Amino acid sequence: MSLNVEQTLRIIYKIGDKIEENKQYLTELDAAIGDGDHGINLSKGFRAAVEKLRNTQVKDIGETMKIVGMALVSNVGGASGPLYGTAFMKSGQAMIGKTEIDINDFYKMLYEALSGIKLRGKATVGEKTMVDAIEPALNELKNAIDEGFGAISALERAKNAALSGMHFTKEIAATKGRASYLGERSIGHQDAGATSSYIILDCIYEEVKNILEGK
Amino acid sequence: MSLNVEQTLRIIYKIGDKIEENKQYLTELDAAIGDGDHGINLSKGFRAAVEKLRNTQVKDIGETMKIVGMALVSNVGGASGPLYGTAFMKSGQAMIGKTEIDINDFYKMLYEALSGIKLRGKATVGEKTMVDAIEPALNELKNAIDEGFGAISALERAKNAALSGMHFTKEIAATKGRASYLGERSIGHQDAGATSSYIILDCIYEEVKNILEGK
Amino acid sequence: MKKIINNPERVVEEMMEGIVAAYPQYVRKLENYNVLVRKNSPVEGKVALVSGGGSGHEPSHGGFVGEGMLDAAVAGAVFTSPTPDAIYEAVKNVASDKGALLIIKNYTGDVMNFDMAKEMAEMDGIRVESVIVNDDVAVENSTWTVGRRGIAGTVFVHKIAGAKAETGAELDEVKRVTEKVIANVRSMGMALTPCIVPAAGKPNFTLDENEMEIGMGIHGEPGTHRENLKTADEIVEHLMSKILGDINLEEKDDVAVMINGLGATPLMELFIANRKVDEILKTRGVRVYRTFVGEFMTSLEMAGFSISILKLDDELKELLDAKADTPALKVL
Amino acid sequence: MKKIINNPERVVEEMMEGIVAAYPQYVRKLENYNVLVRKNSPVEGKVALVSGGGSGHEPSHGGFVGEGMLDAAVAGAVFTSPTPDAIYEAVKNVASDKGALLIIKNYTGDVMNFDMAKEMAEMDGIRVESVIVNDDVAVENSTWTVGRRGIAGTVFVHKIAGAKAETGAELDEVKRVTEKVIANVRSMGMALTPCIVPAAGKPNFTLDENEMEIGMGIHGEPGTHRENLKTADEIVEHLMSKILGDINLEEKDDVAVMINGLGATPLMELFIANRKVDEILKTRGVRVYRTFVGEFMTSLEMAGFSISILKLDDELKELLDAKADTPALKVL
Ligand SMILES: Nc1ncnc2c1ncn2[C@@H]1O[C@H](COP(=O)(O)OP(=O)(O)O)[C@@H](O)[C@H]1O
Ligand SMILES: Nc1ncnc2c1ncn2[C@@H]1O[C@H](COP(=O)(O)OP(=O)(O)O)[C@@H](O)[C@H]1O
Ligand SMILES: [Mg+2]
Ligand SMILES: [Mg+2]
Ligand SMILES: [Mg+2]
Ligand SMILES: [Mg+2]
Repeated sequence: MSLNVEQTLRIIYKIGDKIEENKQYLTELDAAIGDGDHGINLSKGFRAAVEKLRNTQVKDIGETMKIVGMALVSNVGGASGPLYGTAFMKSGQAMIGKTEIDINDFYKMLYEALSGIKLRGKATVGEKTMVDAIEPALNELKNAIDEGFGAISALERAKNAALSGMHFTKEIAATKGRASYLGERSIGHQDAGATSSYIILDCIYEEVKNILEGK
Repeated sequence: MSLNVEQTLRIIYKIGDKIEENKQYLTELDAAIGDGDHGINLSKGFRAAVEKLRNTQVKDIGETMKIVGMALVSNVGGASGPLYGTAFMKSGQAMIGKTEIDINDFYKMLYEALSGIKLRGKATVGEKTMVDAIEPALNELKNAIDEGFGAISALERAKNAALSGMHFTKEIAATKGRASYLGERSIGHQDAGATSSYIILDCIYEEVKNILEGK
Repeated sequence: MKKIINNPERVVEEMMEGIVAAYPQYVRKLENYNVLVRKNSPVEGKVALVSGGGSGHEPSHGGFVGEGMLDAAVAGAVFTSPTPDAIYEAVKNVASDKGALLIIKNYTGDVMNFDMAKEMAEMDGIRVESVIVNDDVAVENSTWTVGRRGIAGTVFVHKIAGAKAETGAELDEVKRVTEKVIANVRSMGMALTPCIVPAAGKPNFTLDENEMEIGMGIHGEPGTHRENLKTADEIVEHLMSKILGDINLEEKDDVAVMINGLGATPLMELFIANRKVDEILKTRGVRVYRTFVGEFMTSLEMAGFSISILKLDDELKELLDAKADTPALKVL
Repeated sequence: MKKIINNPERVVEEMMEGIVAAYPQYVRKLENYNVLVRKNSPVEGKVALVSGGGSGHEPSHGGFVGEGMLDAAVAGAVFTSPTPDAIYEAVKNVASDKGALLIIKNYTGDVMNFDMAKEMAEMDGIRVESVIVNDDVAVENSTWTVGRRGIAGTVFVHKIAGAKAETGAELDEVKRVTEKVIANVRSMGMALTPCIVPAAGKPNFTLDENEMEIGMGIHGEPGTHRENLKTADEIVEHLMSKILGDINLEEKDDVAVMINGLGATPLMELFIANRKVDEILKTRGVRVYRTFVGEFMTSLEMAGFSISILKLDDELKELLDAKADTPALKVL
């Protein structure tokens, strides 16, 4: 796999579309055990990110990601703003100067994203947050690469791991974020942030596949 | 007709009962075009008056009426408190020292009551207030006495005139009191104060009749 | 009826106890009467200001007892005028050698009860004058009715009359200034929801989910009309057109503005309304000298608000700026 | 949704305009940011206090910008933490040579956004410290969760930190006193009705006609439990038992009390609640030094209230009594 700047942009625009499509759904998930703004806030953030990108002549993939991160930080607010913002900014930092990335670069980016999220939010797996989707995806991506899988299959395994992680958030009680006030009463509800993380990872897989398959 | 202090007290207690019985009804009439407290307020006032009378060794009918008037003034509030309070106080003033009253005395009392109400409230007939019940009653009482009717018949004619006056308030728009804010929209609704005035006059007729008939 | 109360019959008494517990530095309560008076009353050499009315309009009027505003506030039952004996007791307790001024809102009940109290106090040799506030432009054709109602503009009357009295002015001087405020203030309100008088236990009127009542009175008296909910800007435009249609405001005139919440309307919405009020005034070249946004004269938990505009001259400006220290209104 | 607004997406911006129109003598707004700062900021020689959070809690926090309280208040979208760039901008604008103290309510979003802003300001060489307010005793077992929420007790934090900063104290001194207030304040609330976030257009939860939620958070976060509506005295007894179970109060201790309305609850009910709070404290021999009754940290038009109790020592008493002159809280 090799993605250039333009292809990276295409993926980000697509993520923006997906978030828009799922705005209501994410908001409803958040309403059940949080404050019902996750979809609204993310959509505001990605709209700002896309607008910014469309009006910027980006040099490299690092800069692209940092622009997205900063747009999210300054437009989302709440908990997910700093978290996703940090994730994109950190993954961008690791790609400064790069105009092409391969699957190993992507692994590095996801690794930096998760580290940023965990540093900022201090959550670990099992606390019913986006970490429950991203960390399994990262691990699975590593396994797949190590096992010699191609980029598309590796991404597919990663996003499937994210999906399982997302489903797993239903089974557990929240100990981080707003849902933690509900304690045991949060069990049975799927975490909104884990869901948006899965949506993003799934979208990346789909778009990379399309791109590599020449669609 | 001749009523002594004890019989006067009996009539007042009976008025208290009647107001209590009609509390809800009066309140509903007031709610439609006023603020829905006429029954509540009057009941509070008459309960206070009756309690005060039960704990006082009254000397004469003037004092009795003044006690009622003062209890109404200090316990009813709103528009009807000063109006009914003044009415009772004024009629009491005219009977100071009297331990027996006849139908001419009663006419004098009602005359003073109405004068007091009109002085205080500055309403005339046709403004959709208690004056619309009391003034016709007073006039009819005078006519009946002049025409030589006995006390019971005279009181009956008076309370029937009050009833017509009360019904008449349905036909007209309020230009005094809280209902006046509704203007034309108050037409079709019966005035609460005219209704309580009729209830009081009707009760007086019934009780005088009972007393004179030895019931 | 969802209310944080104990006994609907005792809400006023219990509220009084809660006010005195909260503000002992400002007020004391007269025994046996629902009357709050200034801690240090009577204030010698100062005309005493006495106001009051039915309860349910808090912070009116008890919240305005204190330095630079009222000397006594008399509280009736919810939405019911207080009785003359309580008003009389208030006057007796706070009147100084300079006498007392009664500030009455124009409702038949209030006017009659205060009038009787005035007569009682005068029989005691106390000098008493009274003024009647009638700022609500929703009620028209005053020659045919009892005239305009007194609503939130009354708070401006308390503020300025209080400041004047604090200067040691004589009763007729205080009355003159107070009447100037009354002549210069206009208000109008609107409601989105009714409220529930505790003793009644049910709403005093109903409005559909998309309906509002324009010109609503503070006891739920009907306004000028009902219509479907509009935007904040449209509502403000209508209320302002009624207010400005009734008071002569020219370019460079100074005004004080009050955006008064009726009980359940968030401050956020009051500020959104104020934004438009300010814009309308500025467009006309009228200068906004001071603005008050908050709850000053409420109707229990009614949703809605009123706008009051007070035209100012130099005398009124100075008095509006004078120090006031009361639980509900402070000017430093 | 019955609201006096124009466009649900623009409520915060329009509110900001309405606030600035109302209080030009107190605040100005930073261009492009929903940030209100003191008219005369930065105040040299004074630690700058910066707070903020989601909108919908008015008068928090913009109403507390002014002498003796905050230097800047950052407003996020309704019930959503503001973003780091806005907070950073606020700090940059108000920080003096003495630095800035961020007063953060303990919500994941607020903490993270303020933290990022702090890092950004520090990169500019600005001295910044932060404190986290967590007064809500409804949330327990803090080791397992994100800890207690910050609610109305935050207003005491603003007041006392502001008074300390006004003395010209150094940043660490101001921080020490602020942390003492946080350690000494406890709150708990309850709700009778939900509220509607304008952008959502529907209530954030539902309660039956006879139901209340005890321990409700100010964004409609669930409390400890739901039950049938009880009397004011019973509700207060429960809230006070939770509060007093968490803070050590002895005879002759002094406290400040805040009875905070959530938006739609009439002052009458708040005073009825205060009556019982006062009685409970006095029965224990605790002295009520000062009481605040009103709306300080609301949840739009939610009905309900919270109680905050702040334990005072001589230092805190003096700072509580110090002059404050802000739109929403004045101490003379
Ligand atoms: N400490 C944390 N670490 C990682 N993710 C978190 C943390 N706290 C919250 N989240 C995620 O953020 C999501 C909520 O985001 P959002 O609704 O935008 O913020 P808020 O709770 O401030 O309204 C949660 O569903 C959860 O996945
Ligand atoms: N000026 C007036 N003169 C005579 N009666 C009046 C006047 N104003 C009001 N009323 C009477 O008072 C009644 C209302 O009494 P009430 O409900 O107790 O007072 P309020 O209107 O203050 O609530 C009206 O129905 C009317 O009959
Ligand atoms: Mg959320
Ligand atoms: Mg009535
Ligand atoms: Mg009444
Ligand atoms: Mg949120």
